[in-house]
Amino acid sequence: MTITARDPTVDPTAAPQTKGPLRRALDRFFENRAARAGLLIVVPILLAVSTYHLWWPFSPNAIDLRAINKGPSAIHWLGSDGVGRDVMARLMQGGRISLLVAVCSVAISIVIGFLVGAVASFGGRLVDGTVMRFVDLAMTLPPVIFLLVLASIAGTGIAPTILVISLLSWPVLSRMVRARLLELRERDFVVAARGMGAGLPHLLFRHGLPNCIDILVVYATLQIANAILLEAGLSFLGLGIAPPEASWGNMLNLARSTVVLEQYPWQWMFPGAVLVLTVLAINFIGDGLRDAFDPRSDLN
Amino acid sequence: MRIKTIARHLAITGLLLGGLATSVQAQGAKTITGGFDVGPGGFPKNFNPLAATGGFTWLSTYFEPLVIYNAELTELEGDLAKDYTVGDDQLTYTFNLVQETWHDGKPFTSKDVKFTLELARNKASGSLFAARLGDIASVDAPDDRTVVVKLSKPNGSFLSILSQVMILPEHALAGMPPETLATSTWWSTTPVGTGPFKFNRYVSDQYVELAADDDYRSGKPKVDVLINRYFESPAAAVAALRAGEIQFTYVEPDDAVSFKSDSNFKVIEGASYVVNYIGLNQKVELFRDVRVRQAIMHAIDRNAIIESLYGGAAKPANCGYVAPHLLPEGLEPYAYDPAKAKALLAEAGWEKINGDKPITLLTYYGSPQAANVMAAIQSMLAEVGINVVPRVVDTPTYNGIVYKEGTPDWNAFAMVYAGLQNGPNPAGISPGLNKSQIPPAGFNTMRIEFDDLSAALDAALGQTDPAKIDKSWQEVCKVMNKDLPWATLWVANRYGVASNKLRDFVWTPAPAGGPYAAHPERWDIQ
Amino acid sequence: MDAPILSISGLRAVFRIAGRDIAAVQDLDLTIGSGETVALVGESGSGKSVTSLSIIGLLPKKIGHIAEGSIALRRRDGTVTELTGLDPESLRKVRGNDIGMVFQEPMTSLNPVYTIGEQIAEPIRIHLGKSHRNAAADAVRLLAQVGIPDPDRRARQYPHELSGGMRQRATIAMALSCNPTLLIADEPTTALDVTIQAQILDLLAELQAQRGMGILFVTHNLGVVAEIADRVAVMYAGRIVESGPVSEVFTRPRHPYTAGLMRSVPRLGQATSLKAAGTPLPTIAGNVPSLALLPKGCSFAPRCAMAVDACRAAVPPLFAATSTQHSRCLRWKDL
Amino acid sequence: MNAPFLSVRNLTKHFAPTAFSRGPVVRALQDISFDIARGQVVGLVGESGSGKTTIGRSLLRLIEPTSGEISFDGIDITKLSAGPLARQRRKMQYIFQDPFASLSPRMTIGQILTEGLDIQSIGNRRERRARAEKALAAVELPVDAYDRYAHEFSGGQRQRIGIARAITLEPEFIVADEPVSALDVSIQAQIVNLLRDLQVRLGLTMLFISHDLAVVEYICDTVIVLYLGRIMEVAPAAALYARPQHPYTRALLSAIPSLDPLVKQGRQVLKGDIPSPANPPTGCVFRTRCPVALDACAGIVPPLRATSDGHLKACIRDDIA
Amino acid sequence: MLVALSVLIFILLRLAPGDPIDAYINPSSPMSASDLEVLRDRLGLDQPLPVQYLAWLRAALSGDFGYSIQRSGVAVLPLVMERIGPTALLMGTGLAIAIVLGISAGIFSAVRRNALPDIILSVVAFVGISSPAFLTALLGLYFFSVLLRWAPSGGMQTAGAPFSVSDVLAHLVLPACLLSIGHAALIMRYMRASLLEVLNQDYVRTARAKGVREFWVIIKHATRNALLPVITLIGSTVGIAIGGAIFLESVFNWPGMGLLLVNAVGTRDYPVIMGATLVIGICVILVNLLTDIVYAVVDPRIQVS
Repeated sequence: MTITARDPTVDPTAAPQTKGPLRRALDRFFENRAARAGLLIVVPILLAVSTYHLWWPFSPNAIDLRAINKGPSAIHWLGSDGVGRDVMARLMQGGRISLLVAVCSVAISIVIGFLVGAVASFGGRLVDGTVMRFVDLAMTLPPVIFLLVLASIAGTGIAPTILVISLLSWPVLSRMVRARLLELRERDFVVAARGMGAGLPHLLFRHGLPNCIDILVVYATLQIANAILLEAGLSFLGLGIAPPEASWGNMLNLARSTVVLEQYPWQWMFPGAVLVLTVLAINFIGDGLRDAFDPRSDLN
Repeated sequence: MRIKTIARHLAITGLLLGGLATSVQAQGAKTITGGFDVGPGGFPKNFNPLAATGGFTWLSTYFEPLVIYNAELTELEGDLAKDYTVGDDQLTYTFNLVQETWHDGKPFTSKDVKFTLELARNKASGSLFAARLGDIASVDAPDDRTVVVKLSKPNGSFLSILSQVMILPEHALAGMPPETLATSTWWSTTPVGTGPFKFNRYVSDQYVELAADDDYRSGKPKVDVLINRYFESPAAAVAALRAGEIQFTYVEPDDAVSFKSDSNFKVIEGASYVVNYIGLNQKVELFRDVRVRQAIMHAIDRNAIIESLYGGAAKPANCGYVAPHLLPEGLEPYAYDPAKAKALLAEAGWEKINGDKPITLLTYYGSPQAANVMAAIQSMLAEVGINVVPRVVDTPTYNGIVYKEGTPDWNAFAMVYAGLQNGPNPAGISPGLNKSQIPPAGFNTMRIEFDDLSAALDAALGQTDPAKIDKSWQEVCKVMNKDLPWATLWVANRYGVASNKLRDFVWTPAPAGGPYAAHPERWDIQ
Repeated sequence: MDAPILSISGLRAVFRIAGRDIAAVQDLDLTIGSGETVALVGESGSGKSVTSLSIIGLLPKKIGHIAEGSIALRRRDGTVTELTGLDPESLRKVRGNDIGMVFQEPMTSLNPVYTIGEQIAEPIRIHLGKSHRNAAADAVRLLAQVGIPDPDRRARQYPHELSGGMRQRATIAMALSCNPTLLIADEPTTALDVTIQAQILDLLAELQAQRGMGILFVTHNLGVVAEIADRVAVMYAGRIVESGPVSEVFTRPRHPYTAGLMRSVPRLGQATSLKAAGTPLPTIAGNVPSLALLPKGCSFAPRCAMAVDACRAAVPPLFAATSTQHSRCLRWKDL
Repeated sequence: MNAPFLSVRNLTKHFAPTAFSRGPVVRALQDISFDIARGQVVGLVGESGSGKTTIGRSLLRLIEPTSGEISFDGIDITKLSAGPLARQRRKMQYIFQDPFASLSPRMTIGQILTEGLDIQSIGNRRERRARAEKALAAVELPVDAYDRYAHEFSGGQRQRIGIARAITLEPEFIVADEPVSALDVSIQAQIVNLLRDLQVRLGLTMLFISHDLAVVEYICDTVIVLYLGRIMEVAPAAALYARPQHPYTRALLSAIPSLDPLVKQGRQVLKGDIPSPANPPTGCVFRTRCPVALDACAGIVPPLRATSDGHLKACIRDDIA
Repeated sequence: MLVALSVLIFILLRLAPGDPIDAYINPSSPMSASDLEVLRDRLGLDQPLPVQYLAWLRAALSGDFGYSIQRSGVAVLPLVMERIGPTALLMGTGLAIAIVLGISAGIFSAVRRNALPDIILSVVAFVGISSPAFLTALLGLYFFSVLLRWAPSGGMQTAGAPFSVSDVLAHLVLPACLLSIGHAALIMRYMRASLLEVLNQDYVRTARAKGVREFWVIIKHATRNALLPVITLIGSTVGIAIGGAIFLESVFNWPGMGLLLVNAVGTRDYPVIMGATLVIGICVILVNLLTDIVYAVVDPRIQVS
């Protein structure tokens, strides 16, 4: 094939627009139907979750012992739970917590993952070997076991959950970053920068970071989806967000009880549906971003 | 290569068919399968009665103690002891033993009892009874059917403790050094008891299977096989029960509700003998003022919680007891009155003491119901201006926090939502309230140092006159009601669900699983 | 005289990119007789590879197709088959059978997970219906024919165990395994070192002498064309701008592009005198145009020193400069 | 004559397997010595695996040599520590082969061109821009390229940007590593002309690396022929093309296809493959493919020695000159 | 590596609040401190940490992993060994189903790229990836066991019945299928992406140029190469699979490593946790080794020694 975008024999003076690689990736992203659908799902959920206190009359922790386990109605749109709390309000608050946990943990694991990967790839063979052994160790530890032990130390609650999830997820990223940077280190334009006397910070932040941005963005979205699932799993095992604080995970935990599963399905079905939908949408977005950042997608 | 794969497929198919064939053959044996170690009374995967802190419902199907509570948990009756007498000095206990043989055919004699009691008192064996049986001065076996136990000082709980000591066969265990008993495989492979069923096998982490002991003294058991299945959670057991795989299990109150309307099942309900309370750490400045404690009592609408979250199946507690014979006249009922609670708090200067800073409400109760209860309490306390934040931890974490030696971080457990056994022996609550029981000595983990309460408890514990004993405990109740060492909440009911196929099935939600006279030999299945 | 091995007329191959149809090749006529080597020469984007993929029907399915034209192939049994519009199954039976194909990158065009022998034997089994064992024996024989020493051992090796030159010999063996009438060699020596390139060129010439097949040799290297080809077609922006016997075209180019190209190629020994004289190397000004933004008229006009207004008005037709040499230049006579 | 501007002595580079992997030692360079005088252009020619790029990168210490000395204007750069090395690097620049890989896709041309000035903290923002624009003009690109991204340019234009980047720092020495081999024929000559023009105008000293002897001819004063990590022959360009002395140089010249279709014969085709640098032949590395090899060639590594008219060759046979 | 793992776990464990003795106390029917002292003494929990660790390490090196604290008379090594089988069975079956389903769906999807079946399969796969394992497990259990009674509600064998293969299989099917969902979806996505990439490779074009049938181009030439990244993925999912198995094992009461560990962590059964983690670590390392071997079998460019 000789007709490819690698062959942009466009006369620059004839082509009026100048788009950076990020802009082009975004353009491609918005052309992706699944990604658009993902955005269409996530944005309203985000909006609702972040503003619900302004327009929804119930508070997530207000109990009403006279109205427990009531099904969806005009007052409680999504019904009420075992102590008469409004499921809608808890769903929104739970979304806040779940998303907060996911976003924070991903942010932390990105910082750790990038720095570890960067140090390993630019730090010389010995550092690389040592760091990667350590990463291997962290990956040998089956995640849920690590998590069980960590969670029982750190306890339950938002901050420990964030800590646990971020500690769990950085090794994968650091491997990806390392692989990318090892490859990047040999790329001509990085060699050129070294040839001009560039030091480690310059290489890392002027070349390393921008060229890892795709990995980071894609990892971030996919990992947010993953972190939501992890939080749910942790809460399910009783190690994540503890009630009465709401999270999608601990709301789903109610389905363990056969009575709730069977007779009060609104208590788990709505959080379940919203969780799956959100994770699905974020996965769509992540996938869309991955395609958008893939230089080969220019071909199609 | 292709022929090899085909051959392999054939082999696998053959294996499957063969497997089917073996499972098709019907089992004529009458079997009851249950989740006997599900719930708070169980202690799954423990086979050593000397190390048991629960699970006696199941252990007593193949082991037996000398004396046992009746199924209503109101009185102790003889089991391996046909009857017993207590000397006037309350120091000498004489047991007359029944005629029984061990499952391996050897006769059961007084030597076994002497052996067991001595083993149970021996720390080296890893026995948890060593300290509790510390008052025993001597054990004598004057003849094969008589055992005489002498105490060094009177102990009103002695028989109650004995009811959990399963008698073990001397002939099987005497040969093993006591130190090795705790790690011996005997318990889970070839234990020998005197109960109506004998140990058949243990399939690791799955179930224990017992077989009828044909020459049991009260008659041959009606079913041939008794199986105890292990479940990770009550919910899993409920699933198995509804799927028809088991005939009995403990269930959470929520689940009990859905079984009540189902004609295939019978719901068994009983008092838990555990009083739930909000423990208020006395090492913390917050709860020194009795008016604060009173305010907490007034702030919580216990009746509403009992009505809605327990479906009415709990009794509000205004002291450590709810049993009528332990309740004195004129107890303050601490009715729900948020206005009064606010007034009391204002009077005590709560704004200054704490204000609306969050206080952790620690608990080891992980059930959905407990979560609801705590949510309700949080909300009700918030109403009067006490900001509590529930924190659920697992049992070891809870104990690790509240028992911690050295200088514990008091703020980590300013408040707890907990429960304590208050029966069938009323002495059960003493270690949680008596100032002599402050850790590391005992488990007065809330560090309650009320002199009048300790005095009342000591008096009741020292009371040897059976006629005055209830009165003494009523006094304890009165002091508790006044001083409010805890904010006492209620004693809830617990539930078991049995299939309607079961006949003459007895189960009681006893603390630690009893033991109680359940008479498994009479259980039957259609 | 027999029909030519390959006869292409009026070929137009179209790619759909960003919603627009772009002709990668148009108005292409080409014939190859038996025992003849025709070189298709041009720079990147000129459409030479698209032409070769069009012949074997391997234009990327989703975006490329042959819009018009005819491609007639004389097969081993002497029958002539029209390849355009042939159903995929019949076309498949032609590929690797009557047409052998050698690609540019011997590393990537061999499957890394199968042995050389297996890959050479595969078309023999498919098209000639030979058994595994016979096909494997044939593969070893073919390896020997393309000058690989110790062919028995090499047949059992994987591509990564061979050097670049050996790999290209192996792909040639693979292309020739069914004794095709036409061999398409798409830049077969571009990825190789010059000393190895010389070996491969010699090998191809030798094999052609033995077997008498037609060769379509696609390349951008004019020196290679001079070495191996009998006739040459020069492509620029999807069209043949000049064609004819190599001896004629190279001694007297009749298109300014060909002439410019010939001048730009460094010739051994000439540069020293240019440098001494302080003269720069001759070049063609400007850049190769994008197929998406072709100028009206002659595509080369913007870079052409000889361009006149008429050049920009319409695409010039092919003029017959001699009985064998054709040029798509209005001013061919002025060259 | 004064001391050479650049002097390479006994340069050796072995790529050893890493601490956490296994594999053979690759002997990329063996005992390489040569000089470049100020203002001179030296061509480095050889086939793949000959070590051309390794030499080019070692000169700028982008690769740490295993042993040997590289003196740059009297300073041995192999012994410089990070700080002085970074300052030294201002004077030496590199031009890469692949115009697509050598420009960061995430930076504008302006960022690419000012990166070196930025690293070396030269000038303020405006001055840097001015220098970058001057460089753009020098490589005959429009000034408005400054805010564009590399992907908008064709291969030839990108190679011009690569050259512009190399000259913004106003270096004294440039390594041009196969700067035209990825380009179309019609563009190659443009770039060679540009490089030659810049070299003359800016008085640059240059090492021009290529696999193609024909491309090297126009721009180089002296040509070094490399084979399997060793120098085969060194000669002034005119002499080398007129009278190649080493059998390998002859074979290389002969293998270049001639444009004249009538001159097909007389070509000398080397037999066999290039041996792996991980396992080079003993003695003369070329002897396995050499048409005139003797038994003695296996015994010793032929020293690089001077013959007539400024020629140096590493071959024991004098009888074939 | 394993020693490092054991040190890490050891330290982590001791950082966690509560020790095995704390796990023994039922807060609602507690024991006296002197009762507990008996147990602490016997377990040597009062010694300094390095001493405890070295004692453990010395014993472990000689093959003695001690006794479970919570289960009287149960040695750790046989206990852990007993659990490997069920976990391997569950995970093996689940992964096998996932691999077969995932790879075939991935191939199908890649070949029919952007056609309706591909879109449907991809959406299904995304839903699979996006569903929490425990939710599918719970719902699966409820529908197939409680409501439909197609499969037993948990455990590995019918209680009291003699061991039979069909019995185990009947218990295995549901959890294995549920386990496979997420993995199948993930493998399918990877396989699809990998195959699409491989289909652009030169050697695929070469195969077509040789006149290989399209079916065999996909199966023989493309799939084997496309499998390479998928093999790596499968290898690295084993750790995750153990994680997923924990949810499934606890929901389905499957007597495997996950269940054992959850219980052991819940009761601070140090010897069991140490033993089980080490065994899992060894398994993960073995699986990685196995992955490398499979990789080398599929890809001749890699040599294993």
